[in-house]
Amino acid sequence: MDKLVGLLKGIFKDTDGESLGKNRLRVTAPRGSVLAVLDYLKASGFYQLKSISCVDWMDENEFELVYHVASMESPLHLMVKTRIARDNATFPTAIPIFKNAGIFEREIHELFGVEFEGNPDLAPLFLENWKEIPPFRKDFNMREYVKETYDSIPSFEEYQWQKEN
Amino acid sequence: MSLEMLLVIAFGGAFLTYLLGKLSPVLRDILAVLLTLVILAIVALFYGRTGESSFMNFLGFNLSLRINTLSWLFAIAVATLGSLSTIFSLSYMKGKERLDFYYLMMLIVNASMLGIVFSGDLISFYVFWEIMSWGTFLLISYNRGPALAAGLKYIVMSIVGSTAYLLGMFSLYASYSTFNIADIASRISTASPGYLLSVLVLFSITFGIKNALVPLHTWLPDAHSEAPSPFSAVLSGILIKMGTYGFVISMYVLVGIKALSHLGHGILSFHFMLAILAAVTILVPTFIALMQDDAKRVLAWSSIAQVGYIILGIAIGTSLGFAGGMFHFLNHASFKALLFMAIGAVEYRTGTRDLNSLGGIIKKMPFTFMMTLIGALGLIGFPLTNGFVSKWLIYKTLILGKDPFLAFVALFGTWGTILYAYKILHNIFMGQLPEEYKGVEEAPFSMKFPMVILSIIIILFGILPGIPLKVINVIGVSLGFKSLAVNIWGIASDTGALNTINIFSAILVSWIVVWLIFKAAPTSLRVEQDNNYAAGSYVPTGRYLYTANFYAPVYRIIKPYVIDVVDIFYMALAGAVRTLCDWTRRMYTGELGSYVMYIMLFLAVLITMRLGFNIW
Amino acid sequence: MDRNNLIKWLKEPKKMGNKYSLWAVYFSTACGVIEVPPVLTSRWDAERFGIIPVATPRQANLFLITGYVTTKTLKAIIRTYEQMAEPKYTIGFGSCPINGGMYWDSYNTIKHLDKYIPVDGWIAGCMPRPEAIFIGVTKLWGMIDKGLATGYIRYRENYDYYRGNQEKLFGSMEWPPLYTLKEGTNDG
Amino acid sequence: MKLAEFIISPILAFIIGIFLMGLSRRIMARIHRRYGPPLMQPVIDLVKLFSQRTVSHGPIFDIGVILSLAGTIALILFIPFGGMCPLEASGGLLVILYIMLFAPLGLALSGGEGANPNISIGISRKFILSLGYEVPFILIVLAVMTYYHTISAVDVVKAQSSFHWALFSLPLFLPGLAYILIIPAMLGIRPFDLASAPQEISSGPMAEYGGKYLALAEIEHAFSIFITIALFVDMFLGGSGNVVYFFLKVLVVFIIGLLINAVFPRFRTEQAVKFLWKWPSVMALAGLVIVLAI
Repeated sequence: MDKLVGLLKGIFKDTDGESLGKNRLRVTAPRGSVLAVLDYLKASGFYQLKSISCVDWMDENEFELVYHVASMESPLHLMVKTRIARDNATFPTAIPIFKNAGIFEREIHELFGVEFEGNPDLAPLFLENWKEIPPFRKDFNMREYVKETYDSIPSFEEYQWQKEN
Repeated sequence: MSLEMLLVIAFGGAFLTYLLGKLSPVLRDILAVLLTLVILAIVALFYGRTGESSFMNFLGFNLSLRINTLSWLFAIAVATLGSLSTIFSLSYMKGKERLDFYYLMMLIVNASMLGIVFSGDLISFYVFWEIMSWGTFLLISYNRGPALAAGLKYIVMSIVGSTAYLLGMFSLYASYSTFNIADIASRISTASPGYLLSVLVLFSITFGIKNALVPLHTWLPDAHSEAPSPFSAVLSGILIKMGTYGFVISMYVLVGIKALSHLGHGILSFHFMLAILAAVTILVPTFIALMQDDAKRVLAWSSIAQVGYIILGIAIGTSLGFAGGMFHFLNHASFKALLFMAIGAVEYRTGTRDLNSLGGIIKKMPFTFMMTLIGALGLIGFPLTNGFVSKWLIYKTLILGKDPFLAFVALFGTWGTILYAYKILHNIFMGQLPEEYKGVEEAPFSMKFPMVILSIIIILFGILPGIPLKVINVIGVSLGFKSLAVNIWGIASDTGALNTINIFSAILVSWIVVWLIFKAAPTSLRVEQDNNYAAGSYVPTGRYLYTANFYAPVYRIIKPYVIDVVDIFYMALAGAVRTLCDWTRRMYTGELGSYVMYIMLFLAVLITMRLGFNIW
Repeated sequence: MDRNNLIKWLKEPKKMGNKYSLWAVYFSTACGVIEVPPVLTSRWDAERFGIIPVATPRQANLFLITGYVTTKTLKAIIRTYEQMAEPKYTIGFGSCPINGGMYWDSYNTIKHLDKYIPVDGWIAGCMPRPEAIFIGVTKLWGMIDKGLATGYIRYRENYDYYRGNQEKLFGSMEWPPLYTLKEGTNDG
Repeated sequence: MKLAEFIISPILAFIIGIFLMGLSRRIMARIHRRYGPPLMQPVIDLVKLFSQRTVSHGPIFDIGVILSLAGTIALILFIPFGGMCPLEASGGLLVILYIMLFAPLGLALSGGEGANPNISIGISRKFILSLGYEVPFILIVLAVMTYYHTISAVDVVKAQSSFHWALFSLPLFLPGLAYILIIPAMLGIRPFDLASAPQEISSGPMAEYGGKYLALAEIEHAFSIFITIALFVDMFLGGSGNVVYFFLKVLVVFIIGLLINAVFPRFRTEQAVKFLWKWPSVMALAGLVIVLAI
């Protein structure tokens, strides 16, 4: 584990690794070298991209993208983390390295609004007729939205009452 | 009106049409239709006439024309289909090139078919036969491109057949020193069975090729699918039946039923072998047809299979079987022509006949659908269509003749027929209408009219089969078969009678009962095709279609077994011949020196042989 | 149960037929679907009351919505409901379709199913036990008997209300209206 | 008297078919250790279905389903049934073979207009399955017709009078067994319910049916249960001159078929066809060969 961290540190500048207990490893990389790190990890046996997740650090005005990488052969679970700017968030796509990255990126695009450059299909996945800011951003006011969208629709009784008057 | 006049009108009119076409296309169309209608009327008036007249003395041979009920039956089919397909051509061929030539060839082929059925001797039969073959060749290759290859395949096989015919004809002449069919027939009963067999085999090759009997069928699928649709209707409907006519002439008129029954016995007899060939012709092409994706190719293979039924009925040689075979020839002429025309109409409107890309056309062409449905039902042999009666006759004679295996093949072939007939119906007309066919219109009147006539024939003969069966019974009796107890509604007999009126009324009454129940229930709401169950999701119109590979599981099962081995063999043979010829051609180098060398070598060989082996 | 009451059969065959032959299409939206198979199979055997699961909404007359409904599934639910043959009955199953349940403030879960399609009966609980389904069905029988299970008529007569609510949520709908809309539709 | 047969025999057939449908659900439930629906349940379902207001996809959608049921009702008139055979002299078993086509073809046409891929797949499977079971079925019918040297069903029944049942004669024993094997395939029930598999293709040809369409299809199914088994009884168990006696024979055969039906899972299409072309066909073929040899 430490050897891998050392290797990564040696190859990529500003990359940091930290063990999070047994078999879990966190690699922090700057924006520019994430894809290179993923590429390197894939070449060294971590060929499975399990998921991509995103964290909204609103106070620091940053998104954190987390790539979960694993291998069938080793028990190691890697998280490659990077921070990107929150305003007009863009990030290059990981499809050239991991083909299955597309669907994760699509989801993050829908829920956080991160634009993945080079992903051919960023159409909405879960949401219907969405007009607000992406719902997983911390500045999205859920209660307000629910009140506006769902609670504003009159119930049948209200409708009948309105019709009668 | 004499027969000579009829043929003069038919041939002369054809050339007149060609010449008129140079003046005005409209007049040409009118004349072509009128001509075929006049011929139809004349032939219809010939009903019941018998007679023979010589019309020409050619190199000392007396050429004659002859009419009896048998030739009348074929002639009326030729004339009907000829006029209907000419009418169908009017809009189908509109705007295509070389139309004068097309009409000329159509009319010539029709005229020559009339000539074949009316000819009273083998020479005029041969002449008309060749006119027909070459006319057909020109028409098949009308579209050029792959059609030319198909036509070439056809004409090569035809020439093989003609050669066999010539051999048979001259051998008959050598024995009886006459070409007249009736004269030969009266004298042939004394001939030895071996001689008869050889003549019959030679004729069977000729007529088998024209009739597309396995293993002589390989020209047909290409030719039928490449020819223009109206001509496909003629080709499949009546032209290949000239082979059937030939079989009847050679088996029952020339040789005669008595002599035929002495040709071998049991399984090794001539007609049993022919029946087995016919059974193979039913079985294999049916399943090849199932696997085709081109509508006309399906129909082409289906033609081969249906011809199998006709030959099976005729070959088995009982009066029931003969009636069934002859009736099936009439029926096949009607429903296959109808199907080819309907497919032609669809192709005319949509521009394609690929079963995998069409769908839902019923919403735009309901009339054509009804016609295709009737044609397909006839093809299946659905009760109340004419195909049912003829197939019933054939099955019955096979079962009662203790040939259950042939009956099994015939019945099983019918089930294969259901599958591909439904495939045509479903993949063209049913399912969702794709976006690109939204603007398709119904077929024009000149296409509808012939289809209506043919569908009326199918239904009429299905409900009242006695009409044609009576004529066929007369033919059968004149050829020496036992007379059948024909009624207007079918056949009466002690081992299971047929009564189409009963079937018709039973189905009609139960239809009315069910329809009343249906009407009594709440009226249903008519919905558009996109209002369809799709597990809750909405699928845009035309995007929810399943036609490709329609019978995929059965394809997977039968694919390894159903291969057109014969065609592969012929193509390999043709390839081998071509290689051989190519190789031979290398000798012709074009240099004087090598030719001189060949001469010297040849001389050297001669001298060596003379000296070394002392041969001469 | 008055299933063997011959006089009633002769009097009101339609009502009795609809009562004792509820063919269910159950919409497996969430956890509630776990409760349905035991009801339909050997343990609770709903077939003895004439309830069988069917494959398509065309054949069904009972619509079980088992669990929370997101906007995306709502579209499918409306589609399925509109494709069912009339008369048709809807049962909302579990607390989520009633008022959102534990998803009361979710951004993507609709809170009140009956604003979009008419619901004839509710089975409350998170999750209700299979027995509760039978109680619900018995209640539905009572409603059919008294002529109160008229959700489909409500849907037809107030189609502009329901369609308006649906369009408020989805923007424009892909498929045309099932019934003709009356004038003054509140199209969102 | 003859006229009465035309009315009585379809009605009796309907009652027996509906009863057998209810019975099959009941017996199936008992095998599953369930209580099961009442025997009247199919009737209740029919009452409900006829009262429903459903959708239509076009004229052929209606005509097809009517044609399917009308053909089946007409078929009843050709089958000797408890001393009745209203249309005995109208083509015999060959006509029966052909009129059996009405039902699948009508359903297929109707479903085709329904324009649903599930329907198309279902129809395709149904036709493939019919291609599968027709091989043994034709062989069986041919064996019977060849053995009794007639194509009339009434004559076949007559030839078996006074307990000369074909099933227990040497040549027709194997074809009889083969017929029992193909009964589920002819009825489209398990293990051959691949055409209307509700879990895979949303009940196949019936996917767009609701209300009266489904009701007609159910009635058709009830009739075809009766017809399939009545044919067996006529061809192999000597038919009967008595309706009650005939019904008892039908019941016995039906319950045997049902026990097969209740415990088997579903075949895949190719497996079904291969099975049908293997065991029942070989048995029927052997029977036919024996018949020819005798």
